[in-house]
Amino acid sequence: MANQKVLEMKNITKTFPGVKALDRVNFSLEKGEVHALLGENGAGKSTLMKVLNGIHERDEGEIFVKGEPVKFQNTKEAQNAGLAIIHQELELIPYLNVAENIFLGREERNGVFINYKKLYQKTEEVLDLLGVDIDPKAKIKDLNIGSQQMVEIAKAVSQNADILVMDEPTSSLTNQEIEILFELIERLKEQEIAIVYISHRLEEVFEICDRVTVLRDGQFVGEVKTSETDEDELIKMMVGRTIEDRFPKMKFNPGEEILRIENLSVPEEIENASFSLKKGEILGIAGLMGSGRTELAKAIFGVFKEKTGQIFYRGDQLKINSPADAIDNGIYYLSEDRKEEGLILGLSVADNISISVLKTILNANTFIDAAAEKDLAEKYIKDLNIKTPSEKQLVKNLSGGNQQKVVISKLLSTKPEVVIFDEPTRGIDVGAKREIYNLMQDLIDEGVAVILISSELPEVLNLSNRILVMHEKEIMGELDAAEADQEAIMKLATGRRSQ
Amino acid sequence: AQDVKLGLAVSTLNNPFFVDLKDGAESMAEEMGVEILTVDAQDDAASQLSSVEDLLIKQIDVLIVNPVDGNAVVSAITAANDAGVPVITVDRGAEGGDVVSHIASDNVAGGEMAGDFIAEQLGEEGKVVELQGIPGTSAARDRGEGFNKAMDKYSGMEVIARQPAGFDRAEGMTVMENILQGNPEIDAVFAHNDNMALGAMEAIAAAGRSDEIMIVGFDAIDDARDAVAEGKMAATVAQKPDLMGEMAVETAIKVANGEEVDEYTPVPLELITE
Amino acid sequence: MNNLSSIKDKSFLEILNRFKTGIGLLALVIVLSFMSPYFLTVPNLLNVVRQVSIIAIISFGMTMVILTGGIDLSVGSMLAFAGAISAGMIVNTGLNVYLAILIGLAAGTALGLFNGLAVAKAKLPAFIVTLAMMTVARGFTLIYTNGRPISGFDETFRFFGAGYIGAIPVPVIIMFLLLIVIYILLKKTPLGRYIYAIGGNEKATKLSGINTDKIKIAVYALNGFLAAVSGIILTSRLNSAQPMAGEGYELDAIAAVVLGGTSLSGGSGTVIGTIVGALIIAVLNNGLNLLNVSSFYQLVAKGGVILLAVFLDRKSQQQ
Amino acid sequence: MNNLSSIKDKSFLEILNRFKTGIGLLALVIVLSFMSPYFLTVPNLLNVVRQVSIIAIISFGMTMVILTGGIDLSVGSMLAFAGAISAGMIVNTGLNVYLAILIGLAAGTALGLFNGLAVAKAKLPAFIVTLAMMTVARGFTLIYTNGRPISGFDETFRFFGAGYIGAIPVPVIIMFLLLIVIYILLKKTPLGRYIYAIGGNEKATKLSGINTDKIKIAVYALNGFLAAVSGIILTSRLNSAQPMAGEGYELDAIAAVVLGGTSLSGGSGTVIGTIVGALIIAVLNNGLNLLNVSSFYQLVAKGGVILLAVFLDRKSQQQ
Ligand SMILES: Nc1ncnc2c1ncn2[C@@H]1O[C@H](COP(=O)(O)OP(=O)(O)OP(=O)(O)O)[C@@H](O)[C@H]1O
Ligand SMILES: Nc1ncnc2c1ncn2[C@@H]1O[C@H](COP(=O)(O)OP(=O)(O)OP(=O)(O)O)[C@@H](O)[C@H]1O
Ligand SMILES: [Mg+2]
Ligand SMILES: [Mg+2]
Repeated sequence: MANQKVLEMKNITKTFPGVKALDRVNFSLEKGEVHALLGENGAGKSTLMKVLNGIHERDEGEIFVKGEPVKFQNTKEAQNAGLAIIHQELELIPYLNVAENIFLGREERNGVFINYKKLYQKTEEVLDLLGVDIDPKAKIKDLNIGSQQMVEIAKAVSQNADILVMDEPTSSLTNQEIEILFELIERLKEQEIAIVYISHRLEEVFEICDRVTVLRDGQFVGEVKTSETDEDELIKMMVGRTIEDRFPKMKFNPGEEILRIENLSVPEEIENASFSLKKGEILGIAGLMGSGRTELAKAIFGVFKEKTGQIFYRGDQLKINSPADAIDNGIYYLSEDRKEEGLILGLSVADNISISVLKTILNANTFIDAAAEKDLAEKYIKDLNIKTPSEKQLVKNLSGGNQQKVVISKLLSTKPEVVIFDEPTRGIDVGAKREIYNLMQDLIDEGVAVILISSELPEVLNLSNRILVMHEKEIMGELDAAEADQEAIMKLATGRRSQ
Repeated sequence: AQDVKLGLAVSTLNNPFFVDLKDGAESMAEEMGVEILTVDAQDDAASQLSSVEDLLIKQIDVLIVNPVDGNAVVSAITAANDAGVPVITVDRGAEGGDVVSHIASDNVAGGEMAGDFIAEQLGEEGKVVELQGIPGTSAARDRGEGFNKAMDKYSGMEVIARQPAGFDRAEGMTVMENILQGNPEIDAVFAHNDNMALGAMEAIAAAGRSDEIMIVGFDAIDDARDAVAEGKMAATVAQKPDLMGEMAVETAIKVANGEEVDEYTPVPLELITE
Repeated sequence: MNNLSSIKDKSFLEILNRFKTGIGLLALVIVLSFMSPYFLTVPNLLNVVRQVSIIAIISFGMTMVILTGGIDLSVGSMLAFAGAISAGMIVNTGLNVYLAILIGLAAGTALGLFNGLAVAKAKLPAFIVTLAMMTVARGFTLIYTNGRPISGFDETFRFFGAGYIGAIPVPVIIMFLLLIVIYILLKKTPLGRYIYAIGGNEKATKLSGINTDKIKIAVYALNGFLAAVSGIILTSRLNSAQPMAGEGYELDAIAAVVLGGTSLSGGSGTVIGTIVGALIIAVLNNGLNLLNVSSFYQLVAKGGVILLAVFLDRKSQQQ
Repeated sequence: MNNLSSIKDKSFLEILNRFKTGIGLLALVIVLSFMSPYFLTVPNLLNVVRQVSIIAIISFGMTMVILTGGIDLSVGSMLAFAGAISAGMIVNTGLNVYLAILIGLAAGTALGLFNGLAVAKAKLPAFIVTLAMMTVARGFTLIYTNGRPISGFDETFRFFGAGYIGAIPVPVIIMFLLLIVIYILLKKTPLGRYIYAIGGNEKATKLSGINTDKIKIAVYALNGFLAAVSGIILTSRLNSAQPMAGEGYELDAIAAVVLGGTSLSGGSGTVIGTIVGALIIAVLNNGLNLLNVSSFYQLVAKGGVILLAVFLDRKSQQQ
């Protein structure tokens, strides 16, 4: 089965206004292989795959699918040629249900009608294959982002394509779900399906990929076999330098208590949550998907109207009725869903970064100080290494990872005292992850208190000094990070209470 | 009458009445060999002012205006006065400005004429429905005023429902259908225009109450004349819009040639009953 | 989390919600029943459904257009145009009634098709395209009729607007048939799903390999067709094609759609909601007439009640 | 990738695009200049800008409302209401002119405020809320005026609509001042930025700590205020408060906004675009009158040209 090229892309060039996203890139894919496509945020990975699928038109270059030269004008043509893609930014229809989304455009028919019985049956089959428990009749808008990602995966898998592109499929999944996905990938490989796998999690690459192609700044850097390389080499290819450890050794310096939650409940979301948070510490919150971590954070942030219990802030009871109240008091929440809750996609990078602090950069108390706003944006573009042609670029034109950095910049610009990070490194490259970890260190050094919600257990374990574990809307227990391990967390996360 | 250029500003052409007025004016202009520029305000006073301004830019010799509203038109007339263009008003009068001649029939009198006719036919005793035009328009106001003036004269006459139906045939039908549901006893309907009357006529016919209820309209459009001739409607008040248009153009040409004209030329009203 | 009990709760709530969509209408009906003895009678109720049919048929098409995230301001003008064309064919040209109706329907569909092409292919904003069509089609109608009504039809033609089958007025029957067809179209066919999908996320729909342009074109054309159906019924009912017929109906139709719970940004809503919305407007007009509310106060009452109805509906849906 | 030359290309293109927003207007002006000798004259151009001022002022407010993702159908009625109140205060009550104007402005603002509260706080759809306000405010106006125009003002009041400062009509000056204020508001102040943000993504804006409700309320209230300004100018210009004034202006205003490139779903657009849009409509009306196109054909021409203008604009912007 080796050496049968199902896909070959040669000298692909693609320019967007102000950005050369791809510069003479080569890529090839063999039957039955899983081929990783790596690179920093904005390196051009998604663009290359969009060119392949006929979503973007290439400026130059050639594409051969199974030896035939192709130029797909739209996704339909690509689909017909046996290509399927899992999009990095979820592309689902909010008001249609899971089954309708998965088979959109490929419905089972009964004459002119949709054969719903068969549609649901086939949906069950695909979902079973993925081993997930999602109701085929649930509307997408009612699913959390992890489940939405599974639907997106199911949608691509159900096409029975020969070439399957997975653009960061695991960024919103839990470990458990990732395992299921990997088993599936193994099975697909056996069926001689070729897979392009894009991810920022290098350990995944080593677990399932055969070969790796690395891009940097839109250019082809190299192609290696996974068996003949290691993490350090890949990182070097990606970022052009070596990065020491994945996780920095965090230095905690817990000071006085800044935030205390007592018996916080939100109907149907959170039950009786209590904990306390000190300045200069990082409190990790672990739990399975749907355990209520996001809801707990949002409850503190003033998103829910109905809630009971108390929040004490700097020793006094504080009423937080809206995000504005929270932010005014120095509490900021970074949403896990950057597209829906983080960014204003149609506005520029600068507009997004400054929105929470506009009132502090005024001239004559009335007008936005354009120079100050530009400085602010440029500071974070530099500090966080955001890849954008200028601060005026619209956020919707940035790569996924760089969009995430914009949201983080917005948060930092408010100089908060309590920061709640919800999946902060989702879709972020190794280099940038390290930058964010360093940034957390800087924050706690300045006495900021940090809450870290993450589905990547190593992240929670390595970065926090204390860990709360949630299960079914409740806090099950607290662990000392130094003594905890994945097993201890999983025990609590699956509902076995600590003594 | 060489090289005379007339401007005609009509209130609306969405109503056959004013289409007749325009047609009368235009055919007379053609007959007399003068140029006439017509603009339509679509029943918007501000739009009428703008279009009169546009006409003045084109250096017309006389302005014939059929005001959307008697008060609001004063600005347009003043603008014409300032440009040295004499003004003639048709159908509706103006409350100010220099107007050399006014050609019209009286809407209030027409409403009264219809009311008197109904009272007479019913022996000064009966229950009447009034279908009103678009609230706030001068035609609705004046015709309603005249009609109610007539009703007040007879102690036996009772207006049991007054409802707006937008000068529109479909709405006239709908509103009449609803009124029929709520009023088992109706002797006559007066509508502020024929369109509503004709709509009401269809509703009444569909309800099988044509024999009990007499219908009187206003404007004497072709459909209404036919209905009267067939006995489906009792009467309609004719204002002879085409005649008004013709007379306006005749007068305008006289003005342009420096001849004397009458300050007010009444166009007789006529109640068409068969 | 996705356990069964929560799913059951979910769908129970949904059923409750669906029931609640009509709560504004229900409240209105109850209040009017107390206020006027004539309101809750069979003849009056038949009267109301007959009156609602014209606007309802347009608003079915409008529902689909709005579901795709579009809008159509030209329905009233397309209605008048189709009515005038059919009437002209019968009265002036002496054409066979059924042929004349077909030509009227084709005329409406053609105008709608043009809207669709301009929106989908030329990528112009639907608001502007249909606003332009609103004036253009009105202009065509006025030119064709020379601003005068066309009247005088035989019984064959009058059947569609003024006839009965049993005790039921023909327009009501046509409306119900169309309601069922469009309900099924939206719920059970791929086209229907794509209409929702486009309004929900057009990009994603396109990425799923669906020819979104074709669907949008079909929806606008269908809307033109439905406006034409309405126009022909109205012409038949009035026994006259009015050049200014249907003026302002676009607002009534959009109001019916939005009152019925369809979001103006597209992607969610039902045609059942729309008929409820159309009924609210029709019942309100009927009630105000029955109560003989005077003209100026009628406007205030109408606005106030519509606001109240939508308020009740939305409140009850937030459980 | 981040090289300088590409950035320069970008902003050059942007400038070109900004220039191109007026290409439809430009084309129209050029064509009309050739077709009518009266068109490109100073009196006529002054005439056009004076005519545009009423709609333009409303459409500035409408731009803001639409930028937040809303809509306001009640502008025409609010305009009439404010005009009538001011006129009534002067003529019937004999109040000081400036005080009367203030009361009129307050009345318009209050109606707008109600719209804002219903949209932001009660979370009702803007379309329905403002449709209701459209009929309610019209009803109020008719009740207040008893359906009759209010006339007879002194020179002080007439100055605002019919006066001149130098050679420039006062309404034009007011329009330009408001244009500048709103341009700056949208471009340079936090409120302006929040208006765009809400239209772009309301949820994200709220989570960024912004009180989105307050901003929406402010925008609708401001819109009511601007409608009132327009209403007072119109009343002064016509020397009469018309109870039916401003009917249908909502469509003209929305058309100006959309022609000017603002998206009806909110989040992007400019008030400069809006004035260009309003000018396209005004120039078109003026040109058709100057060319003496007959009334029915005018409708066809108007629709056709608007379609063409927006087509040219969008094409040129797709470079
Ligand atoms: N539609 C667009 N318009 C303008 N620029 C774009 C567009 N799409 C992508 N780009 C730019 O092209 C470059 C490559 O983006 P791409 O999304 O391919 O990155 P990526 O490698 O997938 O990054 P990530 O890991 O963050 O997803 C980036 O600089 C991005 O800003
Ligand atoms: N808009 C919504 N409507 C109905 N249910 C929702 C909605 N959003 C989330 N949920 C449900 O609420 C529950 C908790 O949400 P969520 O998954 O965000 O919690 P979490 O603990 O933060 O998990 P994670 O962050 O790992 O995804 C889930 O069952 C989810 O399906
Ligand atoms: Mg990417
Ligand atoms: Mg979460």
